[in-house]
Amino acid sequence: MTATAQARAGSGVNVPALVRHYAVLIMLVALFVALSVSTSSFLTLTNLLNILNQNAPLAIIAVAGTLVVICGGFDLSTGAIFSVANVVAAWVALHLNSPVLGLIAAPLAGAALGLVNGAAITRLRIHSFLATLASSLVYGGLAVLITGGFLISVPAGGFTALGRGGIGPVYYAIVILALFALLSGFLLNRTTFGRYVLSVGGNAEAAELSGIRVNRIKLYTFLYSGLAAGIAAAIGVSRIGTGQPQAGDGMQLLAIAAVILGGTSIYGGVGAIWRSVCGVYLLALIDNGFDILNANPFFKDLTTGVVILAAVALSVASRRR
Amino acid sequence: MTATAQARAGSGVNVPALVRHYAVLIMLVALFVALSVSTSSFLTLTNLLNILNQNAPLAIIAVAGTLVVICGGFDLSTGAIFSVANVVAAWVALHLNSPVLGLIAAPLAGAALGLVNGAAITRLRIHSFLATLASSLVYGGLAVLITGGFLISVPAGGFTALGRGGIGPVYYAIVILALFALLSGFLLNRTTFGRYVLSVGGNAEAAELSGIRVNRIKLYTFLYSGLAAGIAAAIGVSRIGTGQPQAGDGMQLLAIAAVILGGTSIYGGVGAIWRSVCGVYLLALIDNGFDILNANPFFKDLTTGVVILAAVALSVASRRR
Amino acid sequence: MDGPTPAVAVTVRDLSVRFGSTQALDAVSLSLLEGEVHGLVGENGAGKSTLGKVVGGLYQPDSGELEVFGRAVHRWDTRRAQDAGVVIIAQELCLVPALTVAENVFLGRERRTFGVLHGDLRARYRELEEICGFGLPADAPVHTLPIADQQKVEIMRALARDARVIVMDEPTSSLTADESERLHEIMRWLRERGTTVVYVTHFLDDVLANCDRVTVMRDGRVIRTAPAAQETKAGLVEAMLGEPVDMLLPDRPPAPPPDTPPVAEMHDVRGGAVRGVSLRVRPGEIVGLAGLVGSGRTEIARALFGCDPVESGEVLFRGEPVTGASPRASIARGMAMIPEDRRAQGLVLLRPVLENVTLPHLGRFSRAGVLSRGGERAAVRELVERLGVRPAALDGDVSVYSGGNQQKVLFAKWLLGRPELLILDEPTRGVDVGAKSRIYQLIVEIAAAGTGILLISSELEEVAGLSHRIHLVRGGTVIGEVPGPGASVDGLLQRLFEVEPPPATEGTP
Amino acid sequence: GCNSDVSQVYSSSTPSSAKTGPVKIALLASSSQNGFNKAVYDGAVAKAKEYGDVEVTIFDGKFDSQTQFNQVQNVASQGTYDGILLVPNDNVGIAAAIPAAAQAKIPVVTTLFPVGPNLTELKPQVDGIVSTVAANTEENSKKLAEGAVKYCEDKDPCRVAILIGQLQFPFDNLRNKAYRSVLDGHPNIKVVATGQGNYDRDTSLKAMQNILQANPELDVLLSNADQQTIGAQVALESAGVDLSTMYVTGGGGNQEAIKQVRAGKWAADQVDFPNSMGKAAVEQLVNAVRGKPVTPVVDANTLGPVPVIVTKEILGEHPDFAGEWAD
Ligand SMILES: Nc1ncnc2c1ncn2[C@@H]1O[C@H](COP(=O)(O)OP(=O)(O)OP(=O)(O)O)[C@@H](O)[C@H]1O
Ligand SMILES: Nc1ncnc2c1ncn2[C@@H]1O[C@H](COP(=O)(O)OP(=O)(O)OP(=O)(O)O)[C@@H](O)[C@H]1O
Ligand SMILES: [Mg+2]
Ligand SMILES: [Mg+2]
Repeated sequence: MTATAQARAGSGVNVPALVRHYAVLIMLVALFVALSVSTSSFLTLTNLLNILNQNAPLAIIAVAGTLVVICGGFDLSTGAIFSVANVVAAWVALHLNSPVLGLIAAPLAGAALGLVNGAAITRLRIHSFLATLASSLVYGGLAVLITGGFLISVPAGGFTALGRGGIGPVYYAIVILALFALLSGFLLNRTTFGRYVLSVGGNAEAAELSGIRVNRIKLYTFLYSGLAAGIAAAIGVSRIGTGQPQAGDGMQLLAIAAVILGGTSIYGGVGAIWRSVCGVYLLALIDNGFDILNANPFFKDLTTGVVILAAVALSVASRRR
Repeated sequence: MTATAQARAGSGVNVPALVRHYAVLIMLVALFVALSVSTSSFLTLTNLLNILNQNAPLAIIAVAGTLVVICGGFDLSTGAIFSVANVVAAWVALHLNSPVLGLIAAPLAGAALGLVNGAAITRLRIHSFLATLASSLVYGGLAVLITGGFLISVPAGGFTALGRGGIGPVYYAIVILALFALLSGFLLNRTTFGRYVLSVGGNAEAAELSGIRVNRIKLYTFLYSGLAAGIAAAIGVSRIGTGQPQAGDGMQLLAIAAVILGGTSIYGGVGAIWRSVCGVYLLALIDNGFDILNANPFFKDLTTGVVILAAVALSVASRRR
Repeated sequence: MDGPTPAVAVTVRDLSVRFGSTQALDAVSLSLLEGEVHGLVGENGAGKSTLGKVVGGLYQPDSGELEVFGRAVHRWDTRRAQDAGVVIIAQELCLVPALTVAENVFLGRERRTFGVLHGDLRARYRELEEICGFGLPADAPVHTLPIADQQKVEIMRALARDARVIVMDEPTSSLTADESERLHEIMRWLRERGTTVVYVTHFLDDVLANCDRVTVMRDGRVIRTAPAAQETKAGLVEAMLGEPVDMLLPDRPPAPPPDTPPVAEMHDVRGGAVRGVSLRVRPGEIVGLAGLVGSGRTEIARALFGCDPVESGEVLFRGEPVTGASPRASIARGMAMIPEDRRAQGLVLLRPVLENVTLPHLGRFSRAGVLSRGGERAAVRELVERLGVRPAALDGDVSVYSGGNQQKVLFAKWLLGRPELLILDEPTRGVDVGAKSRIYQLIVEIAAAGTGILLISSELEEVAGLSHRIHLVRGGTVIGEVPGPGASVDGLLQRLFEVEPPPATEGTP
Repeated sequence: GCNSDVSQVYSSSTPSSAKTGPVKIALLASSSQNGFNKAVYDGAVAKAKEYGDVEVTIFDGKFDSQTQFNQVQNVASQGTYDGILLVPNDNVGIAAAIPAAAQAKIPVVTTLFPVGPNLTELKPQVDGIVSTVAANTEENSKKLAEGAVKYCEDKDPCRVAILIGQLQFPFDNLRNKAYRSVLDGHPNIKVVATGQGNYDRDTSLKAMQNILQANPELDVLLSNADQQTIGAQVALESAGVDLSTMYVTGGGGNQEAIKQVRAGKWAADQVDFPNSMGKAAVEQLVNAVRGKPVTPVVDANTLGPVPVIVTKEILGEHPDFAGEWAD
């Protein structure tokens, strides 16, 4: 799209703008209603809590990923960070014989790897797309080396409490996701950090000339993304009770897909946290729907693709005049 | 990097500029030399021809992908197009009982799917990253539907000639890659189409202002990319003799990694075909090296990541003053 | 004009364009004749660019008719416009950065056989260069050129199209006087060949001197179209703004006593395009940098502000040597800079007005990193009103603001900080006469309040009229100094064109 | 072996859960787009038809353990299904989801692999798994390697190339270790290369070409998957190697593999019986649902008409056996 077309679109608050803004939410609600009427198994507390719980780790990664994308970056290494953090957690829990230390180790490991990403990107001045592609290979290798290619099984006990337990019927994972999303939304919209993230993503040179430490802001977003992947890994490994070197495979792409599905521009500068979360759960509902409707799985990928296109087309159609 | 720094970097021909330009080639040569001295099995005609042959399909995709990226787009669906084209080829060859028709069907199918991508991107004005992510799901589903989830084995005979045969010791695949790369380089540098691709990627608005049909150019690049994936699929399916619905899985990321490794900017506007080919073969040498050195495969991903970082750091370090 | 009535090239009738709540064009009717230079003037946001873009095929009108060479057009886009011979030089520079000058100039007009390019690009470029005489290198990628040169590329690109109608939207905004004069010659040459030129500019003298007819716009409407010979500058201004405006430059604030310690000093600074610069600015003093385009004024400002590394020499701020210079450190010390390229370097176009204005000052509006949005809004609202930014919405989308209003937003951004040193690089580029006089007023007020100002402008009247002292810049060095009062544009130009440049060391402040 | 023919009564949930009437089974395939899983499904459906009132529904695990984990949870929470037939993507991760099924009183039968931390322990390791229809991977791999040892007896050196799926997968790691534990004891045997075939023909073709480069003289190819051997075969044959002069193996027993072994090109194949596994698993599952006795371990090696390692001679004795699946 040309800048002029974009510019033309940018003015005033009106119905099309609302549709554009809320396209992903509209699709989510539509799918929700469709599933609710088509099967009685869908609209049950357990099922809804399950959906929320199952996808909470991915959503946590997508939430932080939103900040990275808004800041003009791309983090393709979250899947690999998830893998490392989850084997580190299992390793620590097993060898130091402390479930709690293990679960704390995951976010720390994640943050450390995110920091390495950020440092590589800002110091070497590599574009993050390539840098995190490379680092994801390195981290993936690391995860395998830590485990020697095997799994690290942690004896049950405290270790699985985080992933399987909850407050009443609400899993901890859901609570953590909610807190993390709220915190991130707050960071983005109410703090100087968030403002800097938006401006660095919008125009790095103008931000630099306004006295913002562009590199530091970028670095923080990658650190944050790594931390999120680590938190997600803590939940994931605790749920499974086992550290697996492939645990995070493919997560990074799903997370980025959800972010972009949520309407965050891949060029940075604009975006919203809650829409990424909607993106994650839109994809999740499709999965869940196929399972509970017992639809032919051959059509699942096809349907997912079509739903994504529909969501985007909806948001784009409203942009025309 | 700021625009001024970029401007500064762009002037004059000097050693750093050369290093930056040729970083991927330098890494390729370095790895080549290292492998040549560390094992006598490396530097043989057969091995070199094998490496070239094995990765020719990927290189063909990367060559066309370079045009897409230069034009400011992203084609994440080439893997899925490869899958569709390769099952279509097998299906046609089997059911119409004509190996030749089958092999012709692959590029046609690829081009058709590429056209659909291009139309969706330009008509719906969706960013290609998301559009091709979605279409890759749709195409992947399509490939599975065509085969019903099975493989389509084509009785040997003419069908495998393309993939396994050659002119003297030189496989057809290598010849096709060479021709395709030359053609693409010619297109990029010597034709109005190439000039327009560069200008649309460099500044779509300026191109529009110059009377260039921006959408049409974008569409052509995706068509071209689809065609390339189809050609690659014809080679691939002919080599194996079997249509597999997962055949192309993951190829799109490797192809894009190679393109970016070759120094083509993900923001579009600049890039070179030959460097993407170097990118493909840099990755290929690592693979080959691990196999012939019988090195621990646990270290392969790690090494690949480090080599990518090194190549990029090399090119970036030379940018400093 | 005498002789037979010239044919009409383009007619617009009742043209309306609306962007959200802004009525950019409101039933505009106008006709452009073949072989005339048609001036289009109006305050910032009057709708001049919008009108140009509709004619050039960039925007689709909501209603109204467009007739080109007697044929009513319905589907209209840049491609069709160019095929019909209508070309526009957009106000905002719009070139392909990685392509060379020649490639940009002939983009979309390449000679080809079956799509294969001919090798005659350079020859064609030379032909065109003969007409224009800009002296640009054909093979330089345009992103390596300074803005002014990029603007020349834009002009050449329009000429390369053999257009019958050329809309030039503020083509001289970064050109120096002599280069503008070159362009005016080109316009006359075009007129002789029967080409229609629409000349959008804020330089009313140029309009009066070079146009056959002038159309004045205000608030999206045409106020009047009349032969230029019948117009006066004051009349134009009154028609544009709806009220008469005093166009005299304001009086300089009193110069600080000569023994006042300078707020900023440069001592033989070198680095990049800066080749040995010494200067000083005292509190309350306006110091002008006069130079031709490409002389290195911007580079001097950037070195002072810490954007570009200083290789040797010394920068002092309030008497203390500056080490570890960066824009951030400079801002913390009390400097501010309005850069020359407002879209690329000044504004974050994706973010609203409010966020742009407060960006460098968030520390003030936050506690422990948490923003106090009420305070932010109050402060910005006050400034937006004081500077007369239009639309006056705090959440306005700056990317669609007219050029002059974007410039005002940038002023607001730095005035919020009450800097001790303010560097202004082309502060009135693209700004209408009304806003210009308000900006002059502002500069004077700021200086009177004790801020030192380094003023860079290609409009030598500004430099001559506002500065206390003027440094002459050539080839990255200061070649001399003249006192502001009494300086004349002609005198400055003469010094700048002196054939034999004095040695760089002579440039003592 | 671990196989146990001792019948035990399914006891981890109370017999009151015994159900009469129609039974609905969810088959959680590791991927529905895969020949092996398809064969399990076909077997399951065939058995269900025998019962008449049993229905089997397939779910696509997309080769992703997280997906499968979610599916177990979803099935357990919906109450639509009476039993789960699992073709697991991983043995450990999925184990964490099984208790949800146990709580919902939905019995789970796993095929192909045990579920739980120990890949070689076929007895149910997790509450909720009522039966494991699988073979001992380690032992089968050793058997395959022992064939190679025999072939190598009078060769010194005997050069072995191993083509393994992906060493990062625990079960492939286990297989590789099993091969090595057998081979490494013989000084005449040299494992000259270990390549990763990723269960993919094209990858295996490349890996084999590269391996041949460094080791033009190979005596043995140990591969854990038929798809890999088929890819490697292309490489070997285009390098002019006559497969019948080597000891080439595969794993899985698909139709192509059986053909190649019969033709004397491959020396041996380790056979799986997915169709029979599907049948056996449905049988155990229906028993569990209906409160009948359940066999906790069904040794998959015993399900087919042929022994687990087949050679040309053995297949000669079973002229009708064509392999239970095609990919
Ligand atoms: N793409 C757009 N979207 C929304 N509003 C726009 C857009 N382009 C212009 N406008 C608005 O339309 C009005 C007219 O703008 P235009 O650019 O035509 O003014 P102008 O006369 O060229 O001003 P200047 O002298 O500052 O260049 C302004 O209020 C501007 O904010
Ligand atoms: N980074 C750089 N390295 C080397 N030379 C440069 C660099 N940037 C600009 N130049 C050159 O330095 C000279 C001064 O450019 P600059 O933009 O500072 O001029 P100016 O006097 O500010 O003119 P303008 O009217 O365009 O603002 C020009 O000839 C330009 O080509
Ligand atoms: Mg304008
Ligand atoms: Mg300048």
